[in-house]
Amino acid sequence: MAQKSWMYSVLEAVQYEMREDPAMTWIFELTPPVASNPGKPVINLETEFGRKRCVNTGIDENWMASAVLGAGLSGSKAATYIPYQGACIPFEVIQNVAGKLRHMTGGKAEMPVVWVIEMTGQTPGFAGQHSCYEEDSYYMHIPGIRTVIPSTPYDAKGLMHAALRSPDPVVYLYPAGLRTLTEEVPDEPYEVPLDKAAVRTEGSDLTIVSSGAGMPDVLEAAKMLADEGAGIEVIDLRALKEMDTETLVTSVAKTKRLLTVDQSYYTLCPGAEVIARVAENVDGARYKRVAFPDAPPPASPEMFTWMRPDVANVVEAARAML
Amino acid sequence: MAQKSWMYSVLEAVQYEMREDPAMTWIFELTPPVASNPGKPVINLETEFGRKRCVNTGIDENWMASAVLGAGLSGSKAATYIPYQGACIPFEVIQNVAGKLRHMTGGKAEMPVVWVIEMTGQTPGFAGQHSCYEEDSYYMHIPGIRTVIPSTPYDAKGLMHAALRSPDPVVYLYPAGLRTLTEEVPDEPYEVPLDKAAVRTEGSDLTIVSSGAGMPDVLEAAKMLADEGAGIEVIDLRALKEMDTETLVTSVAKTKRLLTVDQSYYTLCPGAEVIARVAENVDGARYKRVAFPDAPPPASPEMFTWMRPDVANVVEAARAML
Amino acid sequence: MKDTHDTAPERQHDDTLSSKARRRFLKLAGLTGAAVAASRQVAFAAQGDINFFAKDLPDEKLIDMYRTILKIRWHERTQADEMLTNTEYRGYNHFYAGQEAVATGVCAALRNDGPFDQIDLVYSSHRPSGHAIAKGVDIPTMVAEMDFRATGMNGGYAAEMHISDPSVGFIGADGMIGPAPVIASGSAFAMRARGSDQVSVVFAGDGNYAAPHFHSTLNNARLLDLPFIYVCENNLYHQYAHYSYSCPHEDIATAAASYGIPTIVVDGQDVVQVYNAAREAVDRARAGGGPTFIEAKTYRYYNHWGAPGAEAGKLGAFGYDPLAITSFRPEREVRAWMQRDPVEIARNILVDWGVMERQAALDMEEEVKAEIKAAFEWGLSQPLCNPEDGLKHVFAEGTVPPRQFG
Amino acid sequence: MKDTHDTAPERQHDDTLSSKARRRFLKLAGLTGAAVAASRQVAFAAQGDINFFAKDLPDEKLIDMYRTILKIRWHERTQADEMLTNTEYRGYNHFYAGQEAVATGVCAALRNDGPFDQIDLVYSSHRPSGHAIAKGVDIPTMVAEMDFRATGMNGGYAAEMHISDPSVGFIGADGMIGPAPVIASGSAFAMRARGSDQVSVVFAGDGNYAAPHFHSTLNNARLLDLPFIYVCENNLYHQYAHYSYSCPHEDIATAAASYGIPTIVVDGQDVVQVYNAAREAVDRARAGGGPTFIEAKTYRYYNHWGAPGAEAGKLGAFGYDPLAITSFRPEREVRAWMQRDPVEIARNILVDWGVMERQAALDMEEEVKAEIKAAFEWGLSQPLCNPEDGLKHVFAEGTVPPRQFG
Ligand SMILES: Cc1ncc(C[n+]2csc(CCOP(=O)(O)OP(=O)(O)O)c2C)c(N)n1
Ligand SMILES: Cc1ncc(C[n+]2csc(CCOP(=O)(O)OP(=O)(O)O)c2C)c(N)n1
Ligand SMILES: [Mg+2]
Ligand SMILES: [Mg+2]
Repeated sequence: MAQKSWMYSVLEAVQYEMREDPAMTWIFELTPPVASNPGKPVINLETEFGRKRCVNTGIDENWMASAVLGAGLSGSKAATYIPYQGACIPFEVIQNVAGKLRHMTGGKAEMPVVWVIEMTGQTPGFAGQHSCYEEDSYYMHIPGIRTVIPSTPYDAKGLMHAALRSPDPVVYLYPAGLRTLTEEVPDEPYEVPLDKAAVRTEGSDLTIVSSGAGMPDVLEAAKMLADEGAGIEVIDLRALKEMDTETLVTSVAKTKRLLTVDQSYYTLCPGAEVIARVAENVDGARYKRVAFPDAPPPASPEMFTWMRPDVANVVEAARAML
Repeated sequence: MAQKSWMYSVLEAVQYEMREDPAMTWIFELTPPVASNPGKPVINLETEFGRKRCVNTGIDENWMASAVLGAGLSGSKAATYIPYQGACIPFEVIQNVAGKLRHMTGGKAEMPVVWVIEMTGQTPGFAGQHSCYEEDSYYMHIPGIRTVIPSTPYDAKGLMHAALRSPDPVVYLYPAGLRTLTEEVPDEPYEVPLDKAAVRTEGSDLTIVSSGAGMPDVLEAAKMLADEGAGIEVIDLRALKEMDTETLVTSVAKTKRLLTVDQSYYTLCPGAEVIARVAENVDGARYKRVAFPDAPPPASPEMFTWMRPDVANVVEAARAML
Repeated sequence: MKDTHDTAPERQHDDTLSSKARRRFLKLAGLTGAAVAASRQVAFAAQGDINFFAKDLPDEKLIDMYRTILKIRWHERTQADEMLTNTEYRGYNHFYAGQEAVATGVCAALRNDGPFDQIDLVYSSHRPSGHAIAKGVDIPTMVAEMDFRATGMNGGYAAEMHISDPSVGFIGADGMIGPAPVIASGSAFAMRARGSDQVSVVFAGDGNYAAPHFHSTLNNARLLDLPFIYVCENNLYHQYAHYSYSCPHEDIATAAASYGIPTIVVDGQDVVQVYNAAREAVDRARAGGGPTFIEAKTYRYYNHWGAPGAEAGKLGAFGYDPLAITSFRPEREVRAWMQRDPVEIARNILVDWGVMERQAALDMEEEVKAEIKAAFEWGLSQPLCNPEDGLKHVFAEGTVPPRQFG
Repeated sequence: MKDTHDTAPERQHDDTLSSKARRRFLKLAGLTGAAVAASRQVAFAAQGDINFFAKDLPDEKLIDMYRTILKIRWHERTQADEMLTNTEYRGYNHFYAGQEAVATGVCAALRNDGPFDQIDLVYSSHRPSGHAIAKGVDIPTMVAEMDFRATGMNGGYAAEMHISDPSVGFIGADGMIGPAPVIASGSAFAMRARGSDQVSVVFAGDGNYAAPHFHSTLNNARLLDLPFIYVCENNLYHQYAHYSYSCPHEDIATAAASYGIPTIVVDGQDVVQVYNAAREAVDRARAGGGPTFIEAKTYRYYNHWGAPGAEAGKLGAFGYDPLAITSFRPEREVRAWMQRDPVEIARNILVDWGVMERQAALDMEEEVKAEIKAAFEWGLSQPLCNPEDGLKHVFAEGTVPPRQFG
């Protein structure tokens, strides 16, 4: 146990699994699988496992994603780290091939693969593909793929272990802005389940649901609201697909108020699914979404930071519901 | 005015716009832009406009979609017909480049382009990419793109005129199974707006919202329910992005019951967005979704037809709400 | 590697057709006496290589290849008969007739049984039945699969375009143009990483050349020296367009050669040429020598695909291409290719080499016919699927909830 | 088309640097006396072509090219100074220093003003400022844009990686590896379809070679004979990897040649060579002769990108690559390339050809510096953006609703 950074926690899991399984491979492009942490040995997958198992390829994210799929189909556990600029370049092969293959073959295709898909969205000043946070919605509509998104170093490690051990193909969304987080993370391997939401705070006045990069602000907002005396139940989705309906419904059945917070664009953001699931199961509740508007992220920090949901937006929306 | 098939109605609009604008181009791959209709001249864009303007390319849907984008950026109106097998191959360029370009350039990029994206979903026996109907969700999360989906030959023609005349890039979803529909369609050009839902039947007991290939069954179900005495308001979304919230909210404010019907996978189907928008604006309503399960379409007709929502499913779900 | 010469091998004439069905099938060929233009319908591997490996093979192995060709041919003939005559039959197919020697020659050079981590893997296209049979799948269960039966090879989930049987290394059909070669190269990547001597093979049509994935596949195969074989079945057309509509090369292999990948252009109608090319490629890959690109010039006899309820010559049936929109297949071209039938070429080689008596070869065709007939009888009597099973196999465990009921 | 010879042109020594800043900038070059290895840092077009078109150009045009090179260089020097010294400055850049002759030589061969339907179009990469200046964008508004100002070229929406000014045919930067060349070929497709004599040009780095889009671009450009020019700026590295990690060819042009596309490999440090190659390509394209692939061997002096708050030599700054992970840039390599500076090469040519006196050329550098300084003064005094404007320009008309408030 030690205070560990996000990236170190993730690579610790990868390193462990690669040591366990000599066939496992890792493909990267820009982000070398290297991490250091005070008081811990440097992790460098490339030097430890060699360039046959840990490959730095050209700028071809579709090849990277397809190659790990092919590796998995041949019986090797495989993972790749897709940088955010290429986050949707492998979309088609994941959606149309990997997601359908087990079912299409009547259960014969085995795909023990993980696509780490970096998301930005925390970066004012970059605009367009260098600043967006929309991949959650695209990837969570795909059946046959487990899509998860951690929001803490602890979960990042535990979900990585679970993803690498899962026989199902996993899209592991990686919100780049959370890389600066550190917390106490065990040295031993452990799993965080791929299909369970986490109740971060309990309360009976209002349920706030978010995930990934939205979580730090939501927790801060919840704290402010709690200080004002409101009972806020904060749920971190973690698993976008399959979504943990039960935890959501149980909470809103109690609070009767649901606020969702997303950095994804409003239309079909994960919160839309959360509200729809709850609305089908709970009568008489009230609903509100806070999300990025249906506009691409502009470069100007003045515009961008105004558009991206923040603590104040969450607090204000919550107050209006209470 | 004459009884016209879906395909003929669409190509009539394309032919008209290509005659009006000698710079306009059309790129296709499998589906030659040819249609005939009893009592009407054969339309063949390739022979009429020549192979410089109407091109049959190799199997490279990303090139097709990117090429019309480039054509648009150079000042030429352009459209392409992407067959259903390749429906998500051009996803990235539409999502990451075209959708963001106008905004990213501060309004300088002009993209008078239309991607006709074929969807299957009506074909038991084919499985996987040859039978799915999920593209609506992926494309409707993209800002900066107008995503529409007609459900009648009349709308198919009018939306095609509107799409080709729009300065905005348009994803024109084309449910292949509706190709067999015919109806009275005017010979003259006319536009169906790119952002208005259509209220197909009025009623005050239940709102049913669907789109595209879901519509024929929904209308049949509504008729059966009306025969049983229920007042059903059927809304055809037509515009997935920007969605016509007002029509939806007005209807459910009246009926207080909302049933959505989709052939897309349940999680984040268009109905999720419909429910979320309404639930944010109407208190005390009840909600239900009918959708394809979160599973790829299997080949077996027994499995597939059971999974795809049909008239009986809609009627049953509606009855349970009334 | 390629060395085209102008003298076509002497054609063997053999009018003793083995059955009425066979005769019906080949009647087009019989209708024309036109000489075969050898130039573009026939391509050869380097002369010195011809027959080299194959000549050293045991008789049993050569006979097996012939039998495989017959199985593919008769699977299709029998299926076509079902389509034309059996109103209950629901299977469809992208027919492989005319191309049998390609799948057969390639798979004969592969390791097809043993534990999964030792056999060679084959990725197929939307035209998979020939590849599947050559790789060794169980024909009766494949027949059942193609008619959507619960006990089919893939439980009725796959139908034709997604059949798969990893137990024989047939990773499967994918129905798409583009992704399969890249994914197959990923298997080769894993094999190299784990120090295995396995080989990963993809079959892809001329249509696949234009897909952007083509570049990724070959570039990475070369950069990483993968044990990977790209078998390009150039049957001259992709759906209704000649390959010159999408490819500036006369030989698609030229494109591969530019990456520095060894290429071989072979006559895809001659199983021995195909085998030799594949053998060279497999030997190279196992020895760590990296990828090979094999272009087999071949031809499909039938239309792009065939479906039940077909009437010969009509859309969705088989025979000439009815949707001859952009560039159609000229009748003379089809007839000329049918003169060089892979079944006959294989049989003649076996007889010439003294591996088999002609009569024994003809008798074997009857045996295979009977075997296939039995496969169809078994397959088409299997139970239909259970609707609720559609909710299975989304993930490795469990089922997903139904959502169509609201 | 390529013809590499071994004798490098005699290096011109000129120690009269025009300013202290310039001297600071080139101090690395001054530190080494090592001879430049001519082989891979210098590449030449066919000898007969050298200087051919350029020698016939009016003096004014040649001087313009030199001035453009200076503008690009001083835009960056000035911006770098802002980053190092101005704590208020927010702009970042993928620096182009070292590569100026490529953008300049290519754009000098294009039609850069006139109505939009007559000018040539340029698609840029994630490293756009040099291309933009060479194509003729207004520098003050570009400076304002890069610092997120409301009156910037793109209203503060674009920043560096998405700048665009269609009025001069600069379609713009796209920040991505892959899509731009394909899209640019689509513009060429439309030009051909409407019978225009315009030309569409894309600048793309060596990193773009590996993208699957590379194949689509060249294949379709060839098949459809598009008026399209692919300018590959091979500066040897993509981010922290040498191009040999992703490309099996020594010249990336070899890959293009295999499609049957005419290719020219030029010394990207010499604006005259680049111009001649571009001129040949433009003439061919306008005459309906189809695409050309130009590979310019070049080098970036700075790190992959630079950002404010930089300290020289630290990550995110400029100088040597600090994140030398997979294959770093050896110090000797950087120094050797700096010996063949595009500014000096251009100046020496002008002096040699009698187009300009050396002193006049040096004076011009001072003028350009002053002009750029004024551009920064104007740009950095512009108003910041209005937050609500983020909801504009999603569609051609109207605004989208805010959604961050619930
Ligand atoms: C991405 C994609 N686009 C379009 C199709 C439709 N399609 C199926 S087969 C085919 C032609 C393939 O031609 P080729 O690769 O030469 O194989 P052949 O049919 O000749 O065996 C096409 C275009 C597809 N399956 N996938
Ligand atoms: C699809 C995609 N993947 C990754 C990146 C991240 N990226 C930005 S620039 C760059 C390197 C580009 O190298 P090259 O094309 O040689 O251009 P140079 O930087 O040398 O000018 C990479 C990998 C990107 N922009 N887009
Ligand atoms: Mg073909
Ligand atoms: Mg580079």
